[in-house]
Amino acid sequence: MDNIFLWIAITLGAMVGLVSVVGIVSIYLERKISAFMQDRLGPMEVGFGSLVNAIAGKEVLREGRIGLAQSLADGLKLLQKEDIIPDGADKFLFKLAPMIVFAGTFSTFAALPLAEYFIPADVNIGLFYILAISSFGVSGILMAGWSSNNKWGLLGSLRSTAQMVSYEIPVGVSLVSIVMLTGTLSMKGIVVAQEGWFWNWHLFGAVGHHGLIGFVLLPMMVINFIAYFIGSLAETNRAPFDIPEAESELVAGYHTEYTGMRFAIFFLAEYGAIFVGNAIAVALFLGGWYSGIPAIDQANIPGIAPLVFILKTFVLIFVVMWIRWTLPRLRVDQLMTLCWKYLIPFTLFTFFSVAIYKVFIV
Amino acid sequence: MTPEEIFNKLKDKFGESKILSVHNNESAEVDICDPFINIEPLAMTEVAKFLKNDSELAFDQCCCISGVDLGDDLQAVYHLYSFNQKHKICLKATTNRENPAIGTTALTWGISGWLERETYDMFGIIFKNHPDHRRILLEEDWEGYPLRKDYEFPRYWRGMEVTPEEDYGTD
Amino acid sequence: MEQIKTDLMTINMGPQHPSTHGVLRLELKTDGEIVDSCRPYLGYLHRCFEKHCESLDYLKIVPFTDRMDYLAAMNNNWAFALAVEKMMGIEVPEKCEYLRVIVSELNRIASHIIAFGTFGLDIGAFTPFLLAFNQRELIFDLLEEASGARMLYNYIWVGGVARDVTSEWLKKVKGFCESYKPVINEIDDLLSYNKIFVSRAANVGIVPKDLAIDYGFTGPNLRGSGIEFDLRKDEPYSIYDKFDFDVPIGSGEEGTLGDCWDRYMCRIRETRESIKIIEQALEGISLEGDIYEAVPKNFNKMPKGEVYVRSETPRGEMGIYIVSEGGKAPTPYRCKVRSPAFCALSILEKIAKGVMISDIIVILGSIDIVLGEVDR
Amino acid sequence: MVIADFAFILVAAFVLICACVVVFHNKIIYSAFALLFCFFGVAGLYVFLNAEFLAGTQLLVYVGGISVLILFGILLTKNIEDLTSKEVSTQKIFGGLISVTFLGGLIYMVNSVDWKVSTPKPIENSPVEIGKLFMSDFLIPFEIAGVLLLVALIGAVVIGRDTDKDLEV
Repeated sequence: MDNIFLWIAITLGAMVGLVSVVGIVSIYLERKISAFMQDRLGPMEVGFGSLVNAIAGKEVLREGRIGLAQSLADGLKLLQKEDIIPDGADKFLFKLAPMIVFAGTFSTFAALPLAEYFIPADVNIGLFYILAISSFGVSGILMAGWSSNNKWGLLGSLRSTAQMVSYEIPVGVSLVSIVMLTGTLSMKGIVVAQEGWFWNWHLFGAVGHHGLIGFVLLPMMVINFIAYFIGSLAETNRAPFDIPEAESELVAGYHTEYTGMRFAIFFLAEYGAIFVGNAIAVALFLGGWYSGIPAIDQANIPGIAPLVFILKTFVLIFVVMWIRWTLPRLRVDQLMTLCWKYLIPFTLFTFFSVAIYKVFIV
Repeated sequence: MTPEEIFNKLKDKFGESKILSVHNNESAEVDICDPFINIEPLAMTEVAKFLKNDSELAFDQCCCISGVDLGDDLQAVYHLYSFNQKHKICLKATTNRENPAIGTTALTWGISGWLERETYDMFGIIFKNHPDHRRILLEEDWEGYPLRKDYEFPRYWRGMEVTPEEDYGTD
Repeated sequence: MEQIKTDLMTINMGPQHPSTHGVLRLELKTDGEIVDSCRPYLGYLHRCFEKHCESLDYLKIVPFTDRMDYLAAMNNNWAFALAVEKMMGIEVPEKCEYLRVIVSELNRIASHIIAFGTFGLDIGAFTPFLLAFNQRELIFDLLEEASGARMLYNYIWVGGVARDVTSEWLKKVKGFCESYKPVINEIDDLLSYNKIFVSRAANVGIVPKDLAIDYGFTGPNLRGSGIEFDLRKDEPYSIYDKFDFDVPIGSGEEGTLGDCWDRYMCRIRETRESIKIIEQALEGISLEGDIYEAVPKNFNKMPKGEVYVRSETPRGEMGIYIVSEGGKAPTPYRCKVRSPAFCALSILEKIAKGVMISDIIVILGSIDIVLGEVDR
Repeated sequence: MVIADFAFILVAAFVLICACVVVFHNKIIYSAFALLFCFFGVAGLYVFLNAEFLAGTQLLVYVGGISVLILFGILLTKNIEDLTSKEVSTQKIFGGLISVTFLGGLIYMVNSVDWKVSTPKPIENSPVEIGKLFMSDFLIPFEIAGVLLLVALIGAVVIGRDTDKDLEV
């Protein structure tokens, strides 16, 4: 019994660590990447040394000239900020909302297959679990928007919910194609099916399952991957689908009234959700922890599998940021048009194609 | 068209009681002045409509409406321009200080709505039949009309001190 | 089928809102995301410019005009200077005219950079905004070298300009012209023809020709509606008749004539024309001569009378109406400013019905208001 | 097994509390959110029944879909801050009597039925089994449910088009 509690504690601790590290690294990357794209410098002052000095009350020197500790310092700053709850807000729900949003993201980390023996909870319906639990966070966003008693917040949360509920469909359907191909909902099972050379990845069709004939599915899978990627951008409220928090329209959407640590938790949840969204794409389409070259996977270098997985995820996260700093924002009706008139028909088409392939060709 | 032609055309249409006089550089008592036509204030509405709709005049844009405090009287100065005919004219409507009223042109030119509101805000000239006659730059409950020459800046407004004591009454 | 009845929601946009470009308050009545009516409330930045003018010397008003349209201070200075010069019949030395053209066209570019940069920002494109701002910094460096200030210049005086420039400065301006051209092409690639951007800006906030004239649109807004009218071309003041440049007008090439995209594109194209003018002015200018030659020592010779002078600022036609009592009074009896942004903003009430909340922001961005000038 | 029992009691208590809030809370928005958590807890109960797939479906459909739609509807009504359910609970005594009678009946039924206890055999791949059942034994109910949803979908589209102009298109 002690063992179970210990195991739970360790797992939870590791997950909290992973979420925080992912959040901090993503925020740092976002700043640096946007800075380089926009001909700016980004954070340049706060290094770890100067952060330690600042906390210890010593003289702060300009060390660490690439600003590595900037996100950490920002976190500390947000912790110290005044925690404001608006007068007309519903205090209980206002406090509850960030926790629910964070819980929705945090729980999904449990089923991420970082490596073959490094999955916090390898449930046999892993993929389904992630999809289901991430829909829980939507209610937190609604709660935040309503309880802050701010019309911009309410509008933001309504937009956000409509968007997430709609985009769950193309995301779900595009993932079902993969499930149909592999015949399992287990994240581990799906990744294992892509072992070997990189052309076994689901992005390139079903070569890993059925040999050369699997290439027939290449266009379907590419469409699926793009649909999933766009859908996950929308589900995580990222540009060009960041209309729920469109700062030029809704001030900050559902977290307009939040300050300090509560705001930081929303932020962390958002970056966590981005990581999860792209991690699913990596696991399902891009071979998960397999590097794509059998020799490397079989060399048994310790830690290489999670590293490969996280690297691939961050490559996708880079693309997400690249898109954010390049494209303008869609309008809310255009967003719905994109979902219902383009993504859903396309994913349904690929879904049927895969079904036909599965029944008649193989 | 020259100001005289416009003046004659207007006079033919509305009569001398409404179109009072025309001034140009030569006939003016001042050193420098754009040509302008004096209009009876309450006739502004119909004159404006005619100026816009007549095909020869076709003054389709009202550039500017400025109020002027003449001492005994208040005046609204209209600068009009025609994109069609590429000519311009200045109209002046003078009204008394106690009961300032001018016919609105807001139904003729869209922009007049706001320009007249501004003139009302600053000079207290009432524009008859204006569809949305409110203050525009100042608060709705502001007292007095600041651009009149006899305006005194208030010491307090809604309990807030808006003029420091040392400045009050000195200038 | 029986109509489903819905209530309207009132939303206050502003005075503190990221996209009202200052302190403007819009009272929106919306049915969900669809705007039913929009009522602007102005005056948060009202600083009694016209009242102050009545107690200030003509030369002392010039720095006040900086603060109206703080994004195009040079053009405002010039507008006021033109009015007083016309009143006093001052002939400005040719060198000063050239300098005025150069600095105000530079300022026009800087102002348009803000206009289309923040317009992109309103739609969510952050990067083009910052790329354009790099160029604005270069312009600021140039104008700082000429006038000593970065934003509020007080440079164009009645009868002349405040400081002389060097030939090095002219070379730097030339260098800027060269560096600006590729940047505007880049912004075209990144923003103007971007599919999402076009879908957000085209067919939104359509202002047809007659409505544009009726609601006092001037400058790029008017030209965006397809009317070829530019005071620099149609009523040339100063030495604008010496220059060869085009007047870009909206054509509805991505949507309908007079939509937000047309107004945006007019500004982009206008900066190219400004570069053309600057390059011609750089060739024509000679650095010999005194810049203070025509600056009046005092205003005792001010005639009695009134003038209304229009000039083309980046936001449109700025009209200055001055009434003077004559020589004994060194201050204007009345000074009225016809503010282009004030007039253009009045159309918002008219075209806001039926658009979405996001479109209100796009429309507001496309008519390019500066609240300092709207409220004065 | 103690931990599992303990966890079961926790989850069950959570569901009961949430259900009580749904019924008794004055503010309708609280009731709606409590309903959401109630669904969430029920999903947890499914997990104890070894029905993970059903739990996931419960989350996806009820928590992510239906409760959110209910919330949506409530949030879009006017003056929701003042909206209470007080005015509808007028017949407290009568309603209470019905509830108590119903509860008594349930308790009697639970005690009187001779429950068969069987050891559950864990199903290795429940989605596959469920899918097979859908496509064989329960095909007709499954299809009928599908048709019903399609009808509802079309109905929603018809209601959603509010103007006559749209109908002509």
